Amino acid sequence: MTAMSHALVDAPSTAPDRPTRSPAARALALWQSAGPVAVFVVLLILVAIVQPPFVTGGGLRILAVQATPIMLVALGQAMVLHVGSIDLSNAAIAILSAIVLAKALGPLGAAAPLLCLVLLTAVGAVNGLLVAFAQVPSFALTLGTLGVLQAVSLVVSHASTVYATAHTGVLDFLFEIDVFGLPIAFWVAVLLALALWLLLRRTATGRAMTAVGLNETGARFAGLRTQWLRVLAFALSGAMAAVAGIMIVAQAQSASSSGLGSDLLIPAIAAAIVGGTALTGGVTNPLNVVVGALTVSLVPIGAQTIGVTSQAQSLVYGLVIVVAVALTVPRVRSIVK
Amino acid sequence: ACSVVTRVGGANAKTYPKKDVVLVASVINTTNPYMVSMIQGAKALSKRLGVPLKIVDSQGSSQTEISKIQAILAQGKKVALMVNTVASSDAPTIVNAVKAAGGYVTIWWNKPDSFEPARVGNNFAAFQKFPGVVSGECTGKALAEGIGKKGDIIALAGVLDSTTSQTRVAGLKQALKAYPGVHLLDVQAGNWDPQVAFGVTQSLISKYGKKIDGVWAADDAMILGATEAMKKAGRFDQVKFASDGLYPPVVKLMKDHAGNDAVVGETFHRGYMASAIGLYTSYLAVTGKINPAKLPRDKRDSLFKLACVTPANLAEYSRYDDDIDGWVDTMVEKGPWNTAPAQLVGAGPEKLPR
Amino acid sequence: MSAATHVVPTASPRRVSPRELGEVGALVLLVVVFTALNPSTFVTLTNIRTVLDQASVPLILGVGATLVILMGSIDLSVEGVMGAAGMTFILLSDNTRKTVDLGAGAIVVALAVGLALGLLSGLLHTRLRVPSFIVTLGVWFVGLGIATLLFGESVIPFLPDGGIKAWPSHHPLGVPNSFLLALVIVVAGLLVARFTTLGRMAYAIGGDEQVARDNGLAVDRYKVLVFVVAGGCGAVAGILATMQLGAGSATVGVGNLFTTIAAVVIGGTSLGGGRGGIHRTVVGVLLLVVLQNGLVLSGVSPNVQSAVSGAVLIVAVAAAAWPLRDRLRIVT
Amino acid sequence: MTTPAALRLDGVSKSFGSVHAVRDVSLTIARHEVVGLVGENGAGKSTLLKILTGIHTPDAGTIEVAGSPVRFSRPQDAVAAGIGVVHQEQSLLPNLSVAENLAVHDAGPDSPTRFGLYRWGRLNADARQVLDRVGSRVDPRTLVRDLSFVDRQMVEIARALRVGERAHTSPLLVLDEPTAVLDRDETEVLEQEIASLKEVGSVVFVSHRLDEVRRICDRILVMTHGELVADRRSEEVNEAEIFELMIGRRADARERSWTAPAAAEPVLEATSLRRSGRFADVSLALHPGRCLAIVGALGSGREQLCRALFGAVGLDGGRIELAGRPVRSWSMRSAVEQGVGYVSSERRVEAMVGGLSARENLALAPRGTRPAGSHDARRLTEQWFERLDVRPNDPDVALDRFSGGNQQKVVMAKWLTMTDLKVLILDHPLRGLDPDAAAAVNAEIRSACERGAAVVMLPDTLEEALETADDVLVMRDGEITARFDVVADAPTSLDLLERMV
Ligand SMILES: Nc1ncnc2c1ncn2[C@@H]1O[C@H](COP(=O)(O)OP(=O)(O)OP(=O)(O)O)[C@@H](O)[C@H]1O
Ligand SMILES: Nc1ncnc2c1ncn2[C@@H]1O[C@H](COP(=O)(O)OP(=O)(O)OP(=O)(O)O)[C@@H](O)[C@H]1O
Ligand SMILES: [Mg+2]
Ligand SMILES: [Mg+2]
Repeated sequence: MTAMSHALVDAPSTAPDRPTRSPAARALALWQSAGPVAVFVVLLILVAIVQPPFVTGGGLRILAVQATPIMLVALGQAMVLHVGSIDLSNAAIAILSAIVLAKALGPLGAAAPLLCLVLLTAVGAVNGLLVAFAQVPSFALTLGTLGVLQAVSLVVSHASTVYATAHTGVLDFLFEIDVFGLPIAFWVAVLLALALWLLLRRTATGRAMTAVGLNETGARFAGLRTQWLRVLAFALSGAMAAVAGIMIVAQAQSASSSGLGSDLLIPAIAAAIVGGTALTGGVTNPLNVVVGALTVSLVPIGAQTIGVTSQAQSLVYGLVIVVAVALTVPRVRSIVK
Repeated sequence: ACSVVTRVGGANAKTYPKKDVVLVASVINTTNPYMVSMIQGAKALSKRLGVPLKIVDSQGSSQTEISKIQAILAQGKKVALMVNTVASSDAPTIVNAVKAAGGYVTIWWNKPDSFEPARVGNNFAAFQKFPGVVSGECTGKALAEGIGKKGDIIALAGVLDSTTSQTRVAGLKQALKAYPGVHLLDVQAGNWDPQVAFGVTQSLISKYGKKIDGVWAADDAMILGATEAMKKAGRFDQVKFASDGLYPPVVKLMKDHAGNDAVVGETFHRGYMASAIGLYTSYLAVTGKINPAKLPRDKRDSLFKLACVTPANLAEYSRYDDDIDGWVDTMVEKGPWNTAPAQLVGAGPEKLPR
Repeated sequence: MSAATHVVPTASPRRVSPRELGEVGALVLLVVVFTALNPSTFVTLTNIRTVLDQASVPLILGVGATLVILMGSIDLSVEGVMGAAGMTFILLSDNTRKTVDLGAGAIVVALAVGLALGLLSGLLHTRLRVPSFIVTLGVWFVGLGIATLLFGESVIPFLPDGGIKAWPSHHPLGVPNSFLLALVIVVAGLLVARFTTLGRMAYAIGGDEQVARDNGLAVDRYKVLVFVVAGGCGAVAGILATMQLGAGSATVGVGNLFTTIAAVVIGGTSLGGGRGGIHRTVVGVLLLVVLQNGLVLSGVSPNVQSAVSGAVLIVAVAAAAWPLRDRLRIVT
Repeated sequence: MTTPAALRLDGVSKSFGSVHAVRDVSLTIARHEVVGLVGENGAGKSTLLKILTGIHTPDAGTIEVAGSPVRFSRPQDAVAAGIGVVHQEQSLLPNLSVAENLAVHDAGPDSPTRFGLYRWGRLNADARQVLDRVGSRVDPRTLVRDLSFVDRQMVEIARALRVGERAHTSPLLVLDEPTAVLDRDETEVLEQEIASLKEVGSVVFVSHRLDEVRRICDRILVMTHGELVADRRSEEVNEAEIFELMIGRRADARERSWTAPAAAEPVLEATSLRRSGRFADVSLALHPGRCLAIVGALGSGREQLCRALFGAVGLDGGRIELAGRPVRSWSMRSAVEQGVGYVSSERRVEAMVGGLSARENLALAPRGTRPAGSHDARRLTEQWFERLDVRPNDPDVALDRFSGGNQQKVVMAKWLTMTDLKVLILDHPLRGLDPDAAAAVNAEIRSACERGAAVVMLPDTLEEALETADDVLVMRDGEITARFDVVADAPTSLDLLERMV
């Protein structure tokens, strides 16, 4: 304000005005964004050394194929985690989406995927509405919707495998056509991740969601519609899961409540966290979630490839996940829950 | 429908010398006794043929199953594969992957009916299973007789959307038609899991109490849970049990005449027989010793003999388990399709009775 | 307590909150409904014993889980711990595989396995500063791995009839021993939570961990301890489940994770930490077990059972949350 | 004095990254001495005190307590050495009971928690004694999170005193802005406490209220930018001189330099507002360009009233009209959209999002309320940082890394940057601000008024009310007991006080 006080500020003796720009801090920030990638690359190199044919012989394509549904569900989960909630039902949404699609593809053809998308985005939104306005904790609520959705899947599929009878051509391109040696499905997921990244980093809505994740009370007192932002997050989770369902059908031409994609929940959450998403909310990098999904899918494949005995594989899986997260977990907060 | 086979033509596939071949057996998990038995069979065959073996543990997940199999395919070895699929719908994906890698696969237990080896081509060497309906009929009949042609029974199905479970339950209902005096009180899901079966049976006991005269289960893992529950309720002596698979512990129950001969009906078929037969079929195909394209239909989509076991004829069958290697040797000599007690008996797909 | 008579109005110690009553109400409602649906079967001695027997494992797990969640952490490893401890227990006691028989020693070793896994979780969590969610997820698989390796590739180990296998279901005191065991552990848990530094610290840490640290409390030590306790509960549950089943299975714990956490949450212990208690989890467990049991009794088709229990879960938590709705209330 | 000093610091420094929060501070505090520590926001006071209490370990320098050198690596070390503290930020465990919080540092045979076992009876009885001593009437069994801010502050003070007593050496009590949230009568209780504590030990006391500092302290230490720049005995200096030492210039003259516009069409009019248990039948009109101060003792309900005006808490009755039109479904969202802003006294929780940068916090309130276009937004932010003299002058630093006072400046700016700001509600806006910053914020309040906004404020002190406000409302037990026009009626602090109690 006055010349004098400025003189004091500008004088060499005063506190420099960029506290966060210390080298250490910069290194941390770098690792924040690069860590997940590094972990994945190291694991991949490890596998490549033991089994070179894996990388040369199209192992990466397999990896991409397996990672795609996990990635999509993980992206949805990451958005929900970003606003500080959790969605235990989105894997069930994915499988329901697959079943509905498998049934609808015959009669509706190309319109069927859209139907799924709309329908299951709505389901996600309902989760969000209940959390935001009935003020039911998301963990408990989505645990409940998980049960409901599982039953709906069983009923819709008559407790058996549903085969897409016609028009499967509509989806073939997803896994038949490769770009840079990886199927289109994978790139679709990556593009969606990019879109979410833009949402979070480049839009006011995204910043508002971050605010909700970091301190919802503060966000509310700033006049933000925090409830609707939460609904949005859940709707996105539903939408991503719906796309995952589409991918499942494209891959298997069929769907059943205990078939392909019936166990995405845990791997997807793991993928989100290995991708550096903070369970406490407010810290999410969708692009790293992509890498997280690749890492999570690589572990079992890699273990099989380098010949870990089947009995020991879940043990390996557990340890690798912990270590991977230990390396990538965001430590922006001093408190770790 | 055609959809399932969209991406697979009929082209004749190449074959390879023994040294390039690796056996791969894919099981749903490594803890269920049936799966343990499958692994034993695979190991026995690998030893007998002197061909390396890889075990794939699907950990109950289609995702894991498919990715691990693909990972092995990616290593470039020519595989002779036997897969006990986690879900029917996995079959096309796996077969297509194997075909793309130039390997040969035999699927056990689960596949879409419409997905026929003959239409896929040689790489899908065969689909094989023990008929579920027959199993249900055997055990259903035995149970009905066991409770004296009249009374009430409860049934424990497997995982709800498993075809195997559905066919066996269908067989049970079919058998019961001949016994108007026998009433099926309730069918609940036991998820192939003794723990779950145990809980469900407990609840059913408190629901129907002493009404229950017999318990039927889609496989022995669950009947074990059920027997425990009945022992707890102190009704083990009054209730009869029938189930599928004749697991060692059940053999023991029958030999000891536990309860008063509580277990009245079983079926005999073995994991080691299934895996050995399946693997060997793929092996013959990959080494060119058989040309699947030239095989009759029932050898591409096969139903194998499943024996109905009662306390009377138990001894005939339990002896096989004492010499697994021996049985595998015989099987290798006689070929996959006519080795007692698991001979080929017919062609799939299995039809459900209405 | 002279001054206790005049206190700041809003600042008087809260004894029961509407939330608590909410859950109890839901439980009562369920009991009434199921009794109406199955007058002859639901409220019978056998069924009550069945329910109590089925409740015992989740109750034991609930004690550990509640302490962990009060602390603001979470423990997903229960199924793994149960598997490892259960398998250790049966392989070290008289069983059909004829491995070594340590008698009571088996229980001790199995407990040790559980405590060790808890310790592992605690140390990884506090030392590597990895969220408990992911650490315990890892330890879950580690536990399963241990169980699977122990199981190996031979036949299922069985406990001989009678003896230790029959113990859980005997009911010399009217209720099954399994439930008595659970009861003892629950009471112990309640005492720990109320009268020991360990319990109070769990609350303190859950309330505001940073403040707890600034106050110089040995937060990490208590965290590790709580995870060890949870591991112990997992082990006891695993042993009990194995006794009930009479056979060894790596997946003996299957389904218990969600039951337990659901019970804790439905009970009204906040996953954010600091609020709730073991007494609430007891209500939550009973709510879920009664529901599960009632659905079978009421002949609800297996296909839709999960739907009904899911719906009831939603209604229960929604009903409990409804009176608490406030425009400033933060619910995640 | 022949006895060794209670505390001696020699060349103590502490930096966070490249921020030298405390640099080369050497000082001595004798026994039975009360020392005041003053300085601008961000001067490093809190950091210095956190070093004394073992929360931060110094990068360099030595600490001596009662003549023997100590190294505090954990807060317990400081406690063991007999240093009790009241932090600027609340440091109570929110979901433990008051009694437990008071006992949290207890150890040894006579502590109520032996072998990790609790003896609740002992615990509560002990707590009761300490609380009575500071004249707090809270029930020891209450959970701290259920206490009002003020009550919590009193508990903190009680705990610090307790630690002092427990230690067997002569205790040192460290108080970081303990009075910032206290009412005058509560401050008096504290002053007595300090006076009586002086008999046994020594006190370090941080406050921005210079009059208070001179009253309470024997000696005054002045910090600027992490360095100790002055050490005076209280009787040697007057407030103006301290101010000059802190800020490096003379204090502005205090008489009011503006004339508020006459009460025109009210921008917001509230009629017989009621919230059960908090306030009843409150009617007031807010006029563009005028600043209304609401004063009242603890429990007057004025905070709740303000929160209701902003839509943060619901109303049980009454009507709110904006520019003559009644509003329906009044929520924080609609309030902000209508140009109503609110700065809570619970700054870190309610008024800001710590994890976000200062810039992002400024832009947080919904769009359309400030110039669009990220470039304009950027320029605006820089501009306001200059205007309010925020330090560090870097809008891209996460807001929770700023010192308390600077956070408050940013939080204010969030609303002041709204182009169509109609009503600005400020709950204790100067809480924790140094005189210079306070002056800056007051200037901004005025300029907000000049831009035609109506301001409602809950002042820290009655003086503050009379200096900054045009109208004053007095509340007692949730009801309005008096209204004054500061210029016309020229009320004195005493007039207000009478209506308050
Ligand atoms: N944990 C921290 N990390 C980084 N910088 C910090 C931290 N704590 C304080 N600082 C910086 O150190 C400087 C001194 O902060 P401090 O809180 O001691 O000031 P203060 O004198 O207490 O100000 P106020 O009167 O507003 O409380 C400020 O520039 C602040 O931004
Ligand atoms: N959100 C709340 N929940 C519960 N009690 C509250 C809440 N806010 C205020 N109170 C209590 O209501 C009473 C009046 O509230 P309020 O804080 O407005 O008094 P006040 O006069 O504003 O105090 P101050 O002088 O600090 O501004 C006090 O006893 C306070 O503790
Ligand atoms: Mg300070
Ligand atoms: Mg107040």
